[in-house]
Amino acid sequence: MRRNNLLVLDQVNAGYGGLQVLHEVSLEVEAGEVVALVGANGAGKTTTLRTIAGLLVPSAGRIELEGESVVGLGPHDLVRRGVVMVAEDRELFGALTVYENLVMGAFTRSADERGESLDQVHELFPILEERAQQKAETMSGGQQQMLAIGRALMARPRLLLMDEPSMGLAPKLVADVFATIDRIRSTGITVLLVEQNAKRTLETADRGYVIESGEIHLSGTGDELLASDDVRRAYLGL
Amino acid sequence: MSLLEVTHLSKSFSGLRAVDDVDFQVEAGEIVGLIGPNGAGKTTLFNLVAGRIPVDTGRVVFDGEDITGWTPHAIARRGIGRTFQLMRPFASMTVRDNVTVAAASSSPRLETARELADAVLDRVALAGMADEFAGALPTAARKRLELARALALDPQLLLLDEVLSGLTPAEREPLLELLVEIADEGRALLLVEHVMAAVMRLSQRILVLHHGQLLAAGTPDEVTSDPDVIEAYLGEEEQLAGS
Amino acid sequence: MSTVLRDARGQLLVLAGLAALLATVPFWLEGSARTVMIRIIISAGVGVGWNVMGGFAGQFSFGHAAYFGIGAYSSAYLLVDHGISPWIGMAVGAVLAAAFGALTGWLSFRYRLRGAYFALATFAFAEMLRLVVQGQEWLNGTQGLQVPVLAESSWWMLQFSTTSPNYFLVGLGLLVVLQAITILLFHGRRGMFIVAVREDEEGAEASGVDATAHKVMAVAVSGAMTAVMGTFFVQVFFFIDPALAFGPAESVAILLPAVVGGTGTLWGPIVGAAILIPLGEWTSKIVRDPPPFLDFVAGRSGIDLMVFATLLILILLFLPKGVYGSLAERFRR
Amino acid sequence: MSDAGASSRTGRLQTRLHVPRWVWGVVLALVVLLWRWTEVSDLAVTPAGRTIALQALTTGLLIGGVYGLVAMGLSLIFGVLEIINFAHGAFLTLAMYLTWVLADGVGIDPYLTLLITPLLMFLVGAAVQKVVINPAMGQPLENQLLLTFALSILIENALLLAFSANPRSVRLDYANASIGPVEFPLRIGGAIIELPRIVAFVGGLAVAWALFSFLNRSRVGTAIRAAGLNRTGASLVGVNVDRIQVLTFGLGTAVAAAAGVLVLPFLTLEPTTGTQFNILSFVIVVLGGLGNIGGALVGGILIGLTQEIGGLLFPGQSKLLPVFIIFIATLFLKPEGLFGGGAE
Amino acid sequence: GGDEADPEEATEDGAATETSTEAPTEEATETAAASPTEAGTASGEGCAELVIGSVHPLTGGLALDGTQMDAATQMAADDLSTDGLSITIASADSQGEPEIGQTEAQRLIQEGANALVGTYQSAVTTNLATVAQREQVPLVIDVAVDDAITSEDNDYVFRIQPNATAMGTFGAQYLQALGENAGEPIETVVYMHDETSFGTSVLAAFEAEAGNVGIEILETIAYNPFEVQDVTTEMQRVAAAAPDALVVTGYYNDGVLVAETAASVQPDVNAIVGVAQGAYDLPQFPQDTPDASNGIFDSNYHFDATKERVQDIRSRFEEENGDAMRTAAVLAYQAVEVIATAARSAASCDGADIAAAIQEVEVPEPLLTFPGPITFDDSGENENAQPVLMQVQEGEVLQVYPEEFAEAEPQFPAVPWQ
Ligand SMILES: Nc1ncnc2c1ncn2[C@@H]1O[C@H](COP(=O)(O)OP(=O)(O)OP(=O)(O)O)[C@@H](O)[C@H]1O
Ligand SMILES: Nc1ncnc2c1ncn2[C@@H]1O[C@H](COP(=O)(O)OP(=O)(O)OP(=O)(O)O)[C@@H](O)[C@H]1O
Ligand SMILES: [Mg+2]
Ligand SMILES: [Mg+2]
Repeated sequence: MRRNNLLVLDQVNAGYGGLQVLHEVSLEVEAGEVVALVGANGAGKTTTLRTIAGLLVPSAGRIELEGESVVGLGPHDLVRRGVVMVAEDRELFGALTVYENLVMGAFTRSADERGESLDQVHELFPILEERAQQKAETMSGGQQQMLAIGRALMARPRLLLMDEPSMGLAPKLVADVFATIDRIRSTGITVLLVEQNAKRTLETADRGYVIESGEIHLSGTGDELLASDDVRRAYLGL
Repeated sequence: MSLLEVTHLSKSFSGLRAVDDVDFQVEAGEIVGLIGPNGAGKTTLFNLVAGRIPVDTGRVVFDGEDITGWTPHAIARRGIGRTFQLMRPFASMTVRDNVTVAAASSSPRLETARELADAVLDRVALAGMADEFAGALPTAARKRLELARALALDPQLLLLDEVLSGLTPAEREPLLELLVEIADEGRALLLVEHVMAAVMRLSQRILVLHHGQLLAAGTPDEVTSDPDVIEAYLGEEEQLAGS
Repeated sequence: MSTVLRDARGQLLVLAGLAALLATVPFWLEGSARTVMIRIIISAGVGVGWNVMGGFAGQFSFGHAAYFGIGAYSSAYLLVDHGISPWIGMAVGAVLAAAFGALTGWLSFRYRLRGAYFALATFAFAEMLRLVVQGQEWLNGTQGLQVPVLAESSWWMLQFSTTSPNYFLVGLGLLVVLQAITILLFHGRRGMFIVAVREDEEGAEASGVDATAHKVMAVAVSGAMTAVMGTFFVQVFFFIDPALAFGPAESVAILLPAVVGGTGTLWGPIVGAAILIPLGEWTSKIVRDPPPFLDFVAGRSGIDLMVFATLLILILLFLPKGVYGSLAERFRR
Repeated sequence: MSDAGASSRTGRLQTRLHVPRWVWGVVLALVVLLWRWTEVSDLAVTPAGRTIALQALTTGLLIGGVYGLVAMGLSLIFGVLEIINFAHGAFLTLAMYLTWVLADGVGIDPYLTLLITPLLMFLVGAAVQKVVINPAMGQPLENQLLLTFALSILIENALLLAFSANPRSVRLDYANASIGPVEFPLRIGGAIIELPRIVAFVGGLAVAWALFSFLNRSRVGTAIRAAGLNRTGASLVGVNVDRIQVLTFGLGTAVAAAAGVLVLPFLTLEPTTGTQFNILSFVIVVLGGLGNIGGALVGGILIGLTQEIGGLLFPGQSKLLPVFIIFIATLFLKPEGLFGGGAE
Repeated sequence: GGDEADPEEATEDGAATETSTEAPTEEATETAAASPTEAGTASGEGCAELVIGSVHPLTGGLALDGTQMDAATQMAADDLSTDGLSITIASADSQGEPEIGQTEAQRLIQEGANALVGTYQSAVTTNLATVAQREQVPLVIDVAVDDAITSEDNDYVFRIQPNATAMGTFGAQYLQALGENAGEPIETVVYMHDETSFGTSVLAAFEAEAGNVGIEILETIAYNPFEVQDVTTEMQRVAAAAPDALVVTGYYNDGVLVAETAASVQPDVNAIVGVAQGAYDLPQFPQDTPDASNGIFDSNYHFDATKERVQDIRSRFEEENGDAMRTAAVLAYQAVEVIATAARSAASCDGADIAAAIQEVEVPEPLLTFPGPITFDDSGENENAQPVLMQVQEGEVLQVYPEEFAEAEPQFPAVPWQ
């Protein structure tokens, strides 16, 4: 195990009620990396992220953040430790304004930090400043996605978990999202990215894991995976 | 006369024109693809045809009968089956019963309906899971259950909303064959799909929706080479990947 | 929640066997214990009625007293004021309750009332009926109606001597009929549609099922079934008034057996009633006559209800799917 | 997004007091009805009739403020925990007994117990949530309803055991005193306003205001609002939702307790006293929109007015009848309540 | 709460009394089937062990009176167990629910009760009346006002207290007499009452009699006694109608509310008069509302405060139970006495025999303010049942009319705010 691993999952089992979804999932994320997790619908990508974020409690296995076990911590604890998730269905506060959503995002931060982050987020997504007083639920899908990412950034994450940030977006917006991920990486934030758009994702990521029926099937650098026959056949439809 | 004739169909949601003056036809036995960017109005169009939401203006004529304003269940029984983008199984019922419901809605005898349901399950390769609870099915099986339920209505027209998405190419293949087979029986298919490879292979015609309006219509090749479509939907890369 | 049921014949056989067994009860059980049995039957009956709507159809009713009251008042009024047999009153009550259920149900569904809103709407309807009935002179207002005692036993007037086993048998017969209706309904096409609508309304519509019609039907059937027990209640207890018939306490009493037994399960309400009523009896007995180590509770009014409430809380917390529902689930695994 | 309805559960908690303009229309309609009464009733042409009308308005307003306060607690709990708390009234009674003990036994001025009783009841509510309600979160509505119903039986009978059914009351020595030039009970145009009722109303508004400020300005309030809008969303920004739920139940109970303290000086107390607020609170909470705190307050006042004015117009009928008529009309015309934000 | 006297002590030989001690399980029924015979076969050979079932609301909103009444039956049983007659009370909680009341009554009978006493509420009592008739066991009603409970067809139900009709009728008469004796006739009233069967039936009787005695009811105002929180508007209507008197029927809490509101609004009336009002005759009332109670009248059934025996019973009761004995409890005591007297004269513990004996019984020196002995007419009503007019005078409830029961002169006109 390498020293500077930010996150380590070791033989993690997890699921819903009686249904076990993850089977002995192991993966590592180094600080500063963008790591991709790809796989088919229902493979367990979201489940993996939810488990890391503390929304699900693993039934077996270890999850360590900087060498410290975080199993059993709630999502709020993990947010305080810098693990923040952009959820698949965004989980925005629909009835609140864009501004209020962003402020909520900095719930665990001081007022000073909040102002700073707000400026950064506005710089990243100018539309969020323009539409500060619009209700979140009336924003278009793409705008909502930006808001979700912006809200997560407000918590000043060290590790950002992103679940299908390009989902529901037109091809052009998809390009924007991937550009954003690049920029986030450049600010020093580590990203664990889940995407169905395997090609794009693997191109963007430093490393990747392929998950199938709740088991890690393959891993390697983005390019290695892109070159793998298995991946090409199963996930890229080539 | 076409099986389905949609004329001047429009629908707005508090000012947003989700479907805007759309005209098209579907012939019996035809497979028609419906593509377009997210939010283009594809699902809304399905919902209008299936009677799930009331139309603002325009008409839907099916098999010579004006079905505009009909309730969804009446339309279903009249011969239009549909699947949902977000699947809606009867979670605490068994797979067989899920399908039996649809079969029984137009057959007064439950036994006949059960037999029909079993036959359909056989076709979609779910027979082995017939006694499991629908809520416990994996995604791929759920997609097939959606299809089975629609098929059990013995429909003349099937509205399929992304039945292939989320399936691996290996899983897709048998389903594609099944769809072709279904069309060969004389049923028409109207399918919304983002998996361009599949759409291209299956469809005889493709309709492209953009901002609620019909942007283009034609054979797969015509459509995919249309610069407007590339601009609005496919993007340069997708076009390559698709072909 | 149950799945759609299989094997109607098997369930009917179970019911028949159970009925045959219970039919012997009055021959070895007498007096107040028999009254307790009758209360179990009434509680089970209303629970079975509630379950059709609240369990199988998934429409949570918090105002089932409305139907109970309609059944009770219809027969009581016809009997007291016009001397009409309670059997006819029972039929009239069932029809009126079904009509009331269909009307209010249709309105509620039309306006898309769901969940807590639907529950509170049903509650409001029951309260409305209570307030309206208590303002009616011809229904004797708040004073209620009292069934005259006949000198002779009479099947036609549904009145027997206290020692007669007939009350119990009639109640049992009614319960068996209600349960048989439930079994047949939910083994059939209609019942399957009702459950499908509960599971996913839009999915059901797309499968050709008229969701609103089936919801309304479930409410009407449920209302009629509950009304039948309302009539029986009046015949056994000889008295009804607006609070008793339509009050919130009755609404709670009706949903108790189903929830404790297991909503949406065939036998849940009956099991629930068979637990709750004796439980209530047992707790009051404990206080009346405590075992030596509990001497201090003797005669302390209220303790029995506290014990009852505590047990109820424990059941709800540890068997959230109801006693029967949880057991059935364990067996299925 | 037409398919999105089922996926993410968006909560209902609304913590702004935003009175839709047409509510004033309802108020106006009530006033017009009242005026109409003064025209049709033979009494009403006399000055005495005007006094009665004025009295009905004042009384409705004053008592409505208290209803609103009780309902706010219920609505808050619903907004965050999504349970219909049948035991709300029982908690209210418990609070009243606490105050009675403090006032009658210890000799503290009843209004001073506003500093004690709600605090204690907050702890009680929080404990109850943790032990009894929390394990049932996510269970179906009927289970939770019965659970809280059982709780109310438990509380009522515990009170019976502890205090017997003997009616208790707490009365202010200074209820009829004069404060400066103002003499109580107050007389305005013939209408009588007793001191404790004014205090209850003003106190109710003050508590409501405090609650609003707390929810909208404080950090914990922010967390409560977040949890009430989207539980998962809240946990993802770092809110400890479990703790917030405990806190909210305690807070809702404390609000009921404050109402209990405020009404004690003019009601007679028995173990079942609080239950009478239950049904009205349900009505009000629906009227104001489940989870809409401001709606509950305004709904309470509207119901108070409806009761009084309805009582004038239909003297033979129960005062609850017009209330239920309004209730059902609202359910059908606006299923999300009078204040239910518009879009579905 | 009122803790009953220890039941164990009351029994000389515990066998027939608390049957359940020997049958703690659900098998109670079988043992019970045997026990009544042991107790009841005494027919014709005198009655040695009389078991009286006491059914009252021991929980819920009416528990205060219920528990007092239950304790009073126990006390009566202890007092009256003499000369070879041992009386045992088997008590049950009706929870205020008719069907529970009925089940409990049946259980008591089955476990050997030879007679029933109860139940405070008309709805529950109506139910018990049917049980009594069908099981052929006498029911002596201590408190329950509804006329319809007794009837000529039912030979097993007897009532000691004045029924609703008597309450309303006497109420009107007393009112008239009150005004006339003071030379300031009461010609108009406004009637405020609870909307339950209690209030409506008393009002009906009052209305019927009012015409006969020249009283006009200007307005009637109904309210829900369990939900009412404010009657200021109603009181303004009283003020606007300006009647000679305000008449009130209802329960405790609402009665207090009416009195306090009257004191605030101060309508121009000469008196506030309760008719069967549940608060105004209680000593607690002036204590709870010192500023709003003085001068208020109540025409109600009442223990006869002028009798020594009553004083003795009440003081012993208070000693044992802590609370002042209310009239309802005195009535429960009286009901046990009626049954005991009848059982002695029937020389039988058989229910039917006792019922027949009650029909003929004459209980002299009633504990209440009745003008003669307790005797029952064909429908089972006490022929001498009569309320008495009381008034709060200087913080005390005193009997003021008719003269033979008067502890003090009525003060009229009188309202609390003067
Ligand atoms: N709340 C839940 N309860 C029960 N099963 C669930 C739940 N959520 C997901 N599942 C099941 O767990 C499995 C993995 O789901 P998961 O959401 O992790 O997949 P995914 O890889 O994120 O797929 P997608 O691409 O659809 O988002 C699926 O079979 C799914 O049906
Ligand atoms: N019920 C509704 N209320 C308001 N707006 C709606 C509603 N349903 C759909 N819309 C809007 O109508 C537009 C068309 O939506 P629709 O679901 O038809 O898109 P789609 O083409 O199916 O997209 P996707 O590929 O993402 O499924 C979107 O902008 C959507 O937000
Ligand atoms: Mg996912
Ligand atoms: Mg769509």
